Amino acid sequence: MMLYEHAAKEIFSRYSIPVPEGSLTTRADDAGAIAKKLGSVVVKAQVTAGGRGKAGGILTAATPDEAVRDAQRILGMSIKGLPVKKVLVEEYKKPDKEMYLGITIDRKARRPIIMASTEGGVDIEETARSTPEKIFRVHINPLAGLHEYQAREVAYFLGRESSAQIIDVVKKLYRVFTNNDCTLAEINPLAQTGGAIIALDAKMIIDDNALFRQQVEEEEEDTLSGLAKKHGMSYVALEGDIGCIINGAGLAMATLDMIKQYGGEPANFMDVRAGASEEQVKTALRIVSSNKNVKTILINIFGGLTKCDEVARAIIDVSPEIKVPFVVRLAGTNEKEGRAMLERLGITFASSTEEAARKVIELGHTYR
Amino acid sequence: MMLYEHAAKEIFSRYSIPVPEGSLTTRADDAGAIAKKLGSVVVKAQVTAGGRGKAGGILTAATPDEAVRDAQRILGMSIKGLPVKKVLVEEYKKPDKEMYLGITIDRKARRPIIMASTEGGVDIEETARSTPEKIFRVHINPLAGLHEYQAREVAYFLGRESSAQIIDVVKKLYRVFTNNDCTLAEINPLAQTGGAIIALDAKMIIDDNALFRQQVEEEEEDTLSGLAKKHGMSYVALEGDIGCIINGAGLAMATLDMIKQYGGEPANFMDVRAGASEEQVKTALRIVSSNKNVKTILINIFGGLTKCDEVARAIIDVSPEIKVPFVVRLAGTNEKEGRAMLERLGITFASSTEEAARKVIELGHTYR
Amino acid sequence: MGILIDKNTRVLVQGITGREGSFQVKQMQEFGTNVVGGVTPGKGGSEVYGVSVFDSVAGAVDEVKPNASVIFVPPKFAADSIFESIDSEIGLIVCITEGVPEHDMMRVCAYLENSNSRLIGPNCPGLTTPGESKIGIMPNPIHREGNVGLVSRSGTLTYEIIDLLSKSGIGQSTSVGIGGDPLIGTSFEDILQLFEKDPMTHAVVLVGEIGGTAEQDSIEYIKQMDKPVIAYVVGVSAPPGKTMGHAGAIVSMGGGTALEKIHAFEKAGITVGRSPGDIVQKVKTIL
Amino acid sequence: MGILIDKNTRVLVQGITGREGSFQVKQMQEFGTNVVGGVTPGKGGSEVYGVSVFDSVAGAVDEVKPNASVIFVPPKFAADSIFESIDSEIGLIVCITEGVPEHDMMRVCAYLENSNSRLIGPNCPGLTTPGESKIGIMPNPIHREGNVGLVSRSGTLTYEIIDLLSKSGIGQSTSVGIGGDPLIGTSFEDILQLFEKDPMTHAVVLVGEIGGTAEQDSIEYIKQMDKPVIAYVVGVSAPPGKTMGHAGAIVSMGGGTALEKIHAFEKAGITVGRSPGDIVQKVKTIL
Repeated sequence: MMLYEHAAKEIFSRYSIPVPEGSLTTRADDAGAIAKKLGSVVVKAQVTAGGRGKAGGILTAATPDEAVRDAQRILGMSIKGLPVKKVLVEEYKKPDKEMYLGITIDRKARRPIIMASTEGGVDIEETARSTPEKIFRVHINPLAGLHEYQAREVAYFLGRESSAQIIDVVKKLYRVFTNNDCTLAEINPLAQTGGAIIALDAKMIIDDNALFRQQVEEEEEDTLSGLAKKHGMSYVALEGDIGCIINGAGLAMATLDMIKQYGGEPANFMDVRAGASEEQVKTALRIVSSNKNVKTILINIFGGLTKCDEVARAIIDVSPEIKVPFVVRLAGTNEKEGRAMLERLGITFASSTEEAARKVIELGHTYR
Repeated sequence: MMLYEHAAKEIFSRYSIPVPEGSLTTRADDAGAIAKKLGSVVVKAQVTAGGRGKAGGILTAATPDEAVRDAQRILGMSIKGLPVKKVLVEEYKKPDKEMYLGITIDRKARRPIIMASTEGGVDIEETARSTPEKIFRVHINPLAGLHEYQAREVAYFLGRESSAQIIDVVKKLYRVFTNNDCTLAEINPLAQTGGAIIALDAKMIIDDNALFRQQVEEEEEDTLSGLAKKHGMSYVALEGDIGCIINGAGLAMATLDMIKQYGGEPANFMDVRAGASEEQVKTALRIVSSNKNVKTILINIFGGLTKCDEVARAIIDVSPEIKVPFVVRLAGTNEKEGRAMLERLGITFASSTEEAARKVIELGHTYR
Repeated sequence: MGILIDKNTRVLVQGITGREGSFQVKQMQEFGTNVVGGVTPGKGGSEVYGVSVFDSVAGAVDEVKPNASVIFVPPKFAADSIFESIDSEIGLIVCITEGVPEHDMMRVCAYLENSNSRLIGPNCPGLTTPGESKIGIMPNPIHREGNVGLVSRSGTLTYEIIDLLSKSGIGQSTSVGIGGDPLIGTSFEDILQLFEKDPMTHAVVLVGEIGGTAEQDSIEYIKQMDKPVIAYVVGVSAPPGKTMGHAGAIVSMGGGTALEKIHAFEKAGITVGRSPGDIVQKVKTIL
Repeated sequence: MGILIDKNTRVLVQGITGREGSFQVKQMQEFGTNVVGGVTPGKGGSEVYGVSVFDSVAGAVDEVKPNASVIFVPPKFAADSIFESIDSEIGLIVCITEGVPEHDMMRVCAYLENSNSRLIGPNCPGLTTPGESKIGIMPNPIHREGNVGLVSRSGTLTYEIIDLLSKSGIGQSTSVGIGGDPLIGTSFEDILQLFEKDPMTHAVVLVGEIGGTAEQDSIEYIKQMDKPVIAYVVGVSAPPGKTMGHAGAIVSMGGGTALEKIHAFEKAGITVGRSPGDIVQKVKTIL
């Protein structure tokens, strides 16, 4: 889960990482009042998407009036499909030097990695591609934690002038990273302004699997994905017309790949997970069929923990609500019972994933 | 450095380890006022020595008057040579069950060890000798820290009834141990009283080498040992009449052993450390000679970092103050210069530790 | 034969009294697995399908001497259960649990480096050596004894491929699900090394997914292998930036697309199957 | 020959610009030690007695390729300096610093277990192979080439014994001070194993002290050795409960008296010397 900039900066403050003074607001008028207090300000759209600057979501204002105008312009705009509901109005700090400092998980090394660059304020992936020598990397042993000498190496790489302050920020950012179960804790740019070091931006992504032990407010997503997640399933919207319900991520991806291979277009990815219950399958059917583009539905279950008779019951229960035809593939636990139950409904059966993919496409042609 | 019980209990409280309510005082009258508030109380002598109970330093009082009388009795007594200046007056808790819980450093395994016993309130060393099966031991990996399952194992060993509370105490005590650089953090007894778990006593020893990063008040010892420590040296009082000044702990012990082998009795152990300066040697001479039992002095220096000429200068400087005769052994760095400087004083020289030990004993006989 | 487990493997079930744990004990017993004990703190002394339950792994080790353990505890307790088994020097630890925090797994992985244990998973279906033993949750009936080794990041997709192989008369030496998380205990390469040394295994099927570079990381080793490897990578149709069910299955800016992986395999001269059916055909050709 | 160090050992000095560090660089150079670089953060680019100073161990490793390091930094920075050398895979790390907190050392020791480094110390005088190299602070003139290995928990007492041996015409293969702290990186047994394998070493002198059981822990190994070992333990006159200078030198209720140790050696048939002079006599008899 990605935090909003303002939420990440609040956490930074709690760890005494210096950030600009500022306030959050949903109303453009407030931006003026805040600017009156702070002088020159930056008005920043609060959305969890990159590229806000390029999208016009970050504007500077020299006067309170300008701040109001900027806030008006930004509030209500959409950045990468996300509506901007809040702006952060912050004291403007002119950076003498912009650096990059980030901590993430190196999945291959299976440990945290600190990355630092003298080129801040730009996309780190871009720096990595074009001028890799400008990035300093250091791996951390997750049991031993960050060693003082490592913080020092990072700081010396960024420049000796402010090394004591940077060492301090590196150590604090590492604590932010570990204490908050971050998969990313990033300061870009980390600015030097008149001898002081300050985090002009803040990005934190918290491991969804660790939210149970983190005090962060999860915003409920008002989307089909959000609904699926709430029920312990995983839904990703796609462009096509074949609704898909599969248990298991790998099997789901394989099924979608095969639909494409045979010339079809999946309307979604839907993994009901290995242990899907009758209730979950019902919900999944409702979610998938609520997409108006869906013309046919493919249900592909390889029962292990999931029992095929429970899946059949779910289909029997929900099918009266659903206007599009089905192809069902049931294998594994209680396969026979499930098939027997569904045969009465006149549903098309398939005995393998490939057959199911072929049949659902044919079915689409038939009904067109 | 061993903390007083009340100081250790303050730290326990900060980590929310339950301790009895109580107050510290230097005046017997206060004990009455405290008892008025708390009801039945225990009055406990605050000294950093074991065996307070046996020495009469722990008394219970049912009424405020009794508390005053107890406090009067305890204040001013001496326990193992330590004067009692303060008493802790605590709410009396009747234990249904007394257990032992301690964390220390297993030097051989080079990691922390938790020890627990269902036999609390008694000497753990005694339990270890007589009924070792009553002690549960678990080693902690200092990098990974205490695992939840380990805290659970300790708690289950102590009894399942209060396991959730004990798990909690084990985890907190481990944090006390690590965060405070303890070489020992001990609760004896850890009591179960009416369903609650409470630390009736608290013992913490803090690593002297880590005091630079711990917020504990060091009491200055008003002894020759304390004075030596303040000057970066190590002094231990012994029973004999030969004052000893040696650089290096091993050489010092060897010297003392040899004095004994040849029939002498050392008055002290004094290690001026490998890099002793002129000033330190002067201080050492004054400390050693201030002991009235001292009849002769042996100075044994093997110079490495320590320079023999600096040692000689210190001796020349201080010798007019000292009324007893010397044997000096100087070897290593600037040995010749040092010897030459001292020859004028008519001091007895030795060329090895063994010769020095022999000569200082002879010297004692001569001057008797 | 096969790898990692056989008839003599003595399995301990951590989280044995839970709904999933107890169900799977029965399944494993029916398969022929030697389940020697289980652990649920506070439930020591009880029994699940005739299997003794202990309060701790150490307690179980004293009494029933397991040499493998399988973990069914909830995600927040999973790392601790792994640590407990590592400290008891259980040689093979299989963590079925999905949703273990990544920071927990980083600590576990670092701890494993200095241990005598191997961890399979987490978020995996476990492993099966047909005719010998099964640890985990793969459905019992799909397996068949034979010479093909299978290693996969998936669960149900693995079942489908095993099922197709078996129905086509192709048995398996061992099938291993290494798990769909970004941080796992045992890599493709680790398992491939074992298959390479296993006389029972004549060919290996490797099933990968989008996300990370686990598949590419195995290529250098595959090139040195004497035994043929057939690779399959799912997620060609996955859009970038979206997690496809498995926490590790995400195409990020840094790469990790199925096509990248497929091209990397093909460039290295490794056969790539296009579908479960295609894999079966290719395995038939090779054997 | 000798153990651990020789003419080819390339020594890095951590804390080289400090008073003690710089003094000892000169001493080591005069002994013949190949000091290839030093580290003091913030002083990179300067020189000490012709030796280049770097900001970090990694920086020094890139430029001057040390394979040993010696640490002279203050106690609060010692553990970090050790970690830095371990992470740079320096094979031999000698920590002279006295007063390192025990909790730091517990972490260091656990970290060492999964590393390619050996730590000697802390709170030790280092080690010397006469005619080859010296790392640490032992005085230069006392050593003499020869066949006796020496391992000791002490500093100046070690010098005295080396000096007596040399003056009696008995040279040393290598003399190692393992340190007087309760928690140290290398044990008596570790060093004895090296001496046992070293063709140059014909006999070993072991110098112990009160406190702990480090001496007793080496006995089982000594009994298996082909080479004769002469033990010496100081502190017979030490009262219980008092720390005798070295942090590790304390007779506690749990034991650790000199007599216990001496009796344990004698019971195992190991020769025990009663004084430095007696050791020299006993070595003479043996050689």
